[in-house]
Amino acid sequence: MPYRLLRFALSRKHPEPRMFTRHDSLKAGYDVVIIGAGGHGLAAAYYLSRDHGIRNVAVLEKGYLGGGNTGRNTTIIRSNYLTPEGVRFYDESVRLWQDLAVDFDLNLFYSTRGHYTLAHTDSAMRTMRWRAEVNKHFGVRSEAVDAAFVKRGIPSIDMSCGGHAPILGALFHEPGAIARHDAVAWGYGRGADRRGVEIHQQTEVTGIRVQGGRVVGVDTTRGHIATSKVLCAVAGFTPRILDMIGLRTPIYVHPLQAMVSEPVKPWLDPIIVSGSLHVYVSQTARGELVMGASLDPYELHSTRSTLDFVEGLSSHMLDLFPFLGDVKVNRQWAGLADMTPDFAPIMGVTPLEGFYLDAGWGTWGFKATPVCGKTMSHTVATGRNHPLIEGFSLDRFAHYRLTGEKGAASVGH
Amino acid sequence: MKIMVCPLNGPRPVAEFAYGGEVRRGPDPDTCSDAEWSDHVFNRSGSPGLKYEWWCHIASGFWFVALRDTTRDAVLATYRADAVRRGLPPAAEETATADAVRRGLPPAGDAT
Amino acid sequence: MYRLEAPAGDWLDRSRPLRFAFEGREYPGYAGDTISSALAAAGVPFLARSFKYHRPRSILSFADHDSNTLFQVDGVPNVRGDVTWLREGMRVSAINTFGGLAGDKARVLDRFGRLLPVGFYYKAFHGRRLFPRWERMFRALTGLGEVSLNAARQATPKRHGFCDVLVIGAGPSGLSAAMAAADNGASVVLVDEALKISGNGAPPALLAAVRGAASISLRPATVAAGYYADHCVALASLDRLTKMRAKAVVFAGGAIEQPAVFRNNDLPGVMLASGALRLMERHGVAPGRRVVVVAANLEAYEACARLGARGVTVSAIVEWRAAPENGPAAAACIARGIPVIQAHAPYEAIRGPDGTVAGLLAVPVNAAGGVESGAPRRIDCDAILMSVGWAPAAQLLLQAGGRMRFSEALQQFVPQELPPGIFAAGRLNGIYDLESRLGDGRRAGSAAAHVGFSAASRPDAADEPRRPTPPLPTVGFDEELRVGERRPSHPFPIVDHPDGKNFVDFDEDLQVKDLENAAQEGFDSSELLKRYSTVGMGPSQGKHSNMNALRVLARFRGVGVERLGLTTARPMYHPVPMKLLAGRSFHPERRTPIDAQHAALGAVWMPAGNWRRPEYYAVPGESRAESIEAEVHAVRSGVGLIDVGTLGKIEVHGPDAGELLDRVYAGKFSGLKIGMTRYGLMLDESGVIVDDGVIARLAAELYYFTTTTGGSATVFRELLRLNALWGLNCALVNVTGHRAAVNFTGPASRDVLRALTDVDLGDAAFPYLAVRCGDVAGVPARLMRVGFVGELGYEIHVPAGFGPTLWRALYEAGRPRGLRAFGVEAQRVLRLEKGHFIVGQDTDGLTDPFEANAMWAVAMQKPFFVGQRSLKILAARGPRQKLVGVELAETARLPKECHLIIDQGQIAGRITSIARSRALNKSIGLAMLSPELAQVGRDIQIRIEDGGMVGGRVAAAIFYDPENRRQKPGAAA
Amino acid sequence: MQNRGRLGLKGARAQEWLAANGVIAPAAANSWTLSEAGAGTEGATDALLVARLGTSEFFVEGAASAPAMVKMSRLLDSASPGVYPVTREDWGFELGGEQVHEVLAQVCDVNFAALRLDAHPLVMTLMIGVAVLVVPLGGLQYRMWCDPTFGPYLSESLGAVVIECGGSYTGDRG
Repeated sequence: MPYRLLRFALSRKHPEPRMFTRHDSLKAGYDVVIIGAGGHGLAAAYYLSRDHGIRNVAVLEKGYLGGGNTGRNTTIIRSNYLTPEGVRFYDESVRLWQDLAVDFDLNLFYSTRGHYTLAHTDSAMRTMRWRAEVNKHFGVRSEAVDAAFVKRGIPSIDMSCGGHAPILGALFHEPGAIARHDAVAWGYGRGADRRGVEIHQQTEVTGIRVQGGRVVGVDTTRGHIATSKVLCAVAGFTPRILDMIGLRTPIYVHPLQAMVSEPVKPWLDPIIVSGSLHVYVSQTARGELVMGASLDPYELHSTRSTLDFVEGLSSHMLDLFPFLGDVKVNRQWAGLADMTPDFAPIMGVTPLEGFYLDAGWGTWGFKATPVCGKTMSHTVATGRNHPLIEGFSLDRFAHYRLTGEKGAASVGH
Repeated sequence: MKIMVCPLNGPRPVAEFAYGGEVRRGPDPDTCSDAEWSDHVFNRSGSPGLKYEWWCHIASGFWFVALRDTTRDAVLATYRADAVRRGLPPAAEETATADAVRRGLPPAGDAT
Repeated sequence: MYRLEAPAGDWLDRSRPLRFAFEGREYPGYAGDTISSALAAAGVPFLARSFKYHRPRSILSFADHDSNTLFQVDGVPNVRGDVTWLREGMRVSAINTFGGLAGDKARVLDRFGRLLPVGFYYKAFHGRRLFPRWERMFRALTGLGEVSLNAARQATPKRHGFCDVLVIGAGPSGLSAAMAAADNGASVVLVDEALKISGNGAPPALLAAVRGAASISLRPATVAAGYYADHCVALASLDRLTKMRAKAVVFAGGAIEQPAVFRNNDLPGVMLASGALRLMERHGVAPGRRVVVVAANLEAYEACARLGARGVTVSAIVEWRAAPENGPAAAACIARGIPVIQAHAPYEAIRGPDGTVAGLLAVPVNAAGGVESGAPRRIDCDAILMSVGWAPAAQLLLQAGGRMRFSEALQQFVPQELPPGIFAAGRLNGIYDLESRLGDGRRAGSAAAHVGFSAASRPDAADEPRRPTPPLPTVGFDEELRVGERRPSHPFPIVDHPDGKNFVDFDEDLQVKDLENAAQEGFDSSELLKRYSTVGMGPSQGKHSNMNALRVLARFRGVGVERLGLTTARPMYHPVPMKLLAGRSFHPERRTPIDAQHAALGAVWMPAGNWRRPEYYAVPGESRAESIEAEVHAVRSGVGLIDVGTLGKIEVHGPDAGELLDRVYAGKFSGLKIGMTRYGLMLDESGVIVDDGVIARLAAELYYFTTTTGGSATVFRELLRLNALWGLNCALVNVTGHRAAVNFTGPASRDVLRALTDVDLGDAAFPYLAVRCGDVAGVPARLMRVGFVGELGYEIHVPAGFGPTLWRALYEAGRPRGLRAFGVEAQRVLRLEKGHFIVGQDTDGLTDPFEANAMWAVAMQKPFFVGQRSLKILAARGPRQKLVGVELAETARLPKECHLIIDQGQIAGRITSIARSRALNKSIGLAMLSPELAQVGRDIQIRIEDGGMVGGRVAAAIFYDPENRRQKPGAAA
Repeated sequence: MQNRGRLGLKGARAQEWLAANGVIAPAAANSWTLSEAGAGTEGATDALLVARLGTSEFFVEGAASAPAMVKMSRLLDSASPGVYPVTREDWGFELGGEQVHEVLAQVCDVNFAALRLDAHPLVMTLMIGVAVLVVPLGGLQYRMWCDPTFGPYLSESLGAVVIECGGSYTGDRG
């Protein structure tokens, strides 16, 4: 047992201070207002206050801290993307992830488990090779591996998938990891809070005031705030905010569902993804299997659960792991995903001066949390896009310069 | 599972249907600017609300239009496809309802 | 705990003794026992270790509502012992122990409790180097049961079900609701999670009537696991899942008894009174010989009466309240001489030498319910039954969109607003006395019977636009009527203790101070508290912990419970095995009409969507590469035959057929001569290539065309949509599955074919790219003279039923000329030699016709086609990549598809197709290359797996027969 | 159902064309009739089953030898404007008996038991992932068709369910 735990034993009173100060009222103005107290918004606040000395910041959250997609995703972290801009960006994120717990002095259970993206067809195998080659070019540890390698790595898997979709090989991504998602928001929140950032929960933005083509303020359910810089980090709800300033984007919203099993003794070490079977699964430190599939098939702005989701996902899980029939599904849930036409985010400056966007996160926003905080805080502080996010700017669509991640489209969350 | 009512086949689970996205009218390609066109091609009205959408009953290949509240996942009305050409009423519940009641639905015309 | 003499135990069949093993030791039981009841009867002191501290645990709810009684049974993890029938020879063991239940090494953790407060694991172990080591330890400690990795796949008969009214819960209100619904002409399904329906105190006559009613299907051992849209409820029984679609649903799931929170309230022997009664009355197991009842409601006294009736003595009642109801039940207890210690709260359960409860310390409480500083009284006992309050089983109601509010009078959440077709009855509604529950059930049942599906789902109503029916008024019972004299739930059944171990959540080992500490750290909303402390996240999903946790949080915040609200309720109500959810798991597979012939020829299959196609045909004595090469050679030198039946095949009829094709394909087809074919390229609105195929004009108003295998369904569906949108005068028919198709190709193909058809195959009569109709081998066929593989050849399409006949005839006729059936691999090589790209392999999700050098297939001058406007923009933007041919000098190391082309250390492109060409005696490929490098003759470097570089040269994309001589008149072997 | 001939047609004037060939098509969309037009030497078994798919498409099945079938198949290829032939090589099944609704409940989410048979409904739906055409003949008897390339999968899968429900499966009957 580490000594630091002794303090709990030695003090009758719980020795931990509040992680987040409660603020009874909003100030009249802030240098920066961040909409959304999820991982991304809080990370931006954290780096703004830590690296850019901007501490007069308000983070506004209509629900509770980390209650959106940060608390609803399946916590997979990887950088095995297809395009140079994607690989560089996510690789930086993975690098940041690895020191985060120490930065925060908070255990995020960041656990490097290795990540297999299974290929069941030769065309999928081709895509895996493509991703592996691009990854290696940028120094990211990924390999296109054959069936024998997969079997060695996951001995319990049914290589024939019930005879329906034999596994030909995979993209093996060694740095693939999982983390305790809620703790990420708490860590960034606490860090920002300690540096003077105000986090206001139960505070919904109702309007954004614009004068002479630039942002001048934000209206909320708790009153008006003057500010010249607004960062919108509300994946799943982005269009609702953009409607307030009449900014059009390609973002559309579909639900993404997931489910979790009862805890069982750990038997699955790596993270498994199958594009053809629409499955991704990992086993948490609590022993639960966290499972996800592909997006819901149509637009919806509600986090209701569906039965056909758990039916289909269970069926495909048993194709991969036939012995799980008696393992029980404990809970299912859903989040709302900002989707874009090229499966890449939309980040940075916008036509409206002082309004910055961190959106279009599809189903892969969690893994980008640290690098988004880094790059968006830089962008907000300087008013110019951080080099790492150049490829993700909103104007790429008007210029028909979409990113190539579309090629890697599968459920590789 | 969610029930979708097909004007041809009646009520069926939504899994029997393919979603075709929002009914959108683009600018005139011959006269519009590049900017207007790329806006049409890529941008979407992503906010929740009442939307006219294309839906296809897979087994019969029958396309129709549904007016759906994308917040509650509630289908308020369905129309045969040629209603799109005849001009759909503004996607507000009241007008849609009133209008469709007045017109009744377009006569049967097998979209397939 | 011990077994009562016969006849006690309504469910037991004492004539059928069973034996089973627990933790390696044999025990007796009876048919009609559950695992838990048999263990309890056998006097096994404790059954499990807790999740975090590994404290000994035993039965709490005896209702599958807590995780104290999860077992490993015959290799199956996390089996719910309370509700699993005992079977002869069952091998049962405790879960999550280290060295067995008794000697569990991890029990030491209980002593370190103070070191391990809420969220302790966030506070340490995260040194970058240290974490992996700690993690290994954590992963060893976590989890419950063990999965047996060799268990076989089990398919279950999942089904759909339909009824007018679904009633969930077969207690008094549920039974009367079902009866009332049936009396009103509804077909009713009544489910209850209990293994047997015993009525839970309902009049026997009612139960009998329900059993006798023809229109009521009564289903015990069936869990309503989740509510889904439009009244679809997942019903999980032992062997199957039923997806029940009801027109109305009555929730009568009752209330879940809540524990009192005091030090050591988790000791074996401390139980919920309702659980003890179930155990006693159903299985003849007495909770103890000296029972103390902790009381805060009338049910406590009713429980004493029922215990007495079975000869179990209650040695004392510790009554929390100063002024309890004076009902007949209370009077009866006093009459029987049971001492009632009023205004006392349980302070601590005393642990006996065997680890089970040996006594209770009770402390006086003041009127406000606060603990007085008086000396605690010790009462010796071997069982403590808690009867202090209830929480509604409202999870499904909430999933259905019902809204609850907290009733101060009841100290319970009650329905406030219910969606259409949703009803609540009985204790879930806050109604506790029997007569009112029966009445409430009747009310809900008859109301439910009168709900049809809303107009929304009547087919004949499809044409009327529909409005959502407004929510029904809230439940028709006013507060006082609901409650009457009763106060079923204590407002704060929680007693602090300096040494803690007063558990709020038994699944997660959470004590009062854990929740207070979490709140103090800032997690002071119900959702944040749940996420930080994990309260309610265990296998029982907070059924016993959420309510008390809310009370603790409310006290901490100094607000009322109503201010906090419930956390979101999600399926499953009880966890459901994946085998039930998966059911039979069907996987649709398609077979071309000629599938059997391929199998007979030794086809090695590869998946293509849900089709299977021959990758190549294995010939004894040949390697894969040799077979493929031989197949290629046959086509180049003689004749080959391939099944192309997986291609999409579509007909478009009518005056506007050509117009439709002009709009959906980039080329021009309205002007296509009858009897001719033309390659067609399909773009999306953004100008990206999405599909291609060959369009044949069979008559003035009839076109027949193919799509890619993968695109057939989506392309056809999109054409239907566009046709519906544009309202052109033409009709589309998808004949993909109704027609067989083969490509019969090679220099000898024409000679061979002549013998089989009366169609004039002469160049004049049947030129390249022409289409003809006629009989082939006596089969009505469409013949298209195409050149995909670069040889003289005919694509022959016939009605599916004739596929095998056609194949056999062509195969036999071709043999003398060296015919081989060829597969997908050979075809890839052949078309690559010809420089034909494959959509989706040589192009990606962003490739436009400029980049693919396919502008020859685009008729920009047409008034309109899908993607045209974007092409104008793309022309100005210029290509971002170019599809080029590549030749490799070296033959030793052949790069693979998707290996990268590197220029000055940067990624400059990738190989999209590659093969060794015997015909050309070199390695050739296609590549997507950055435009500045895309000049014929330019040297390029390709990086292969091992990082080594292979040199290549950009070449014209057509490698084989660039002048297309093979298709010119006179060309033939 | 080897001995059965099938043909399909669609288009604005398809119904007229059928009438001109002595076949009375059902009036309502998604319904079916038995037309005596086919009645020949073998009597009523020769009756043509005429199904109306949607509004303007028709599917006809009858004994391959039925004069009307022979005649129509010949004429259809050279059909008049507004009448478009549809190749029908469907895989056909018959499903019937006490347990038929149990079997259907396991493979399809349409509540067949609740259909109003007097209206002669025709159901186009998905059955274990495959588009099917279902005609309830009444008396717990169903006839259905699917794309022939899905035939082997559908008949084998249904066969397995039928057998588990205590029925018998007579193999492929495309």
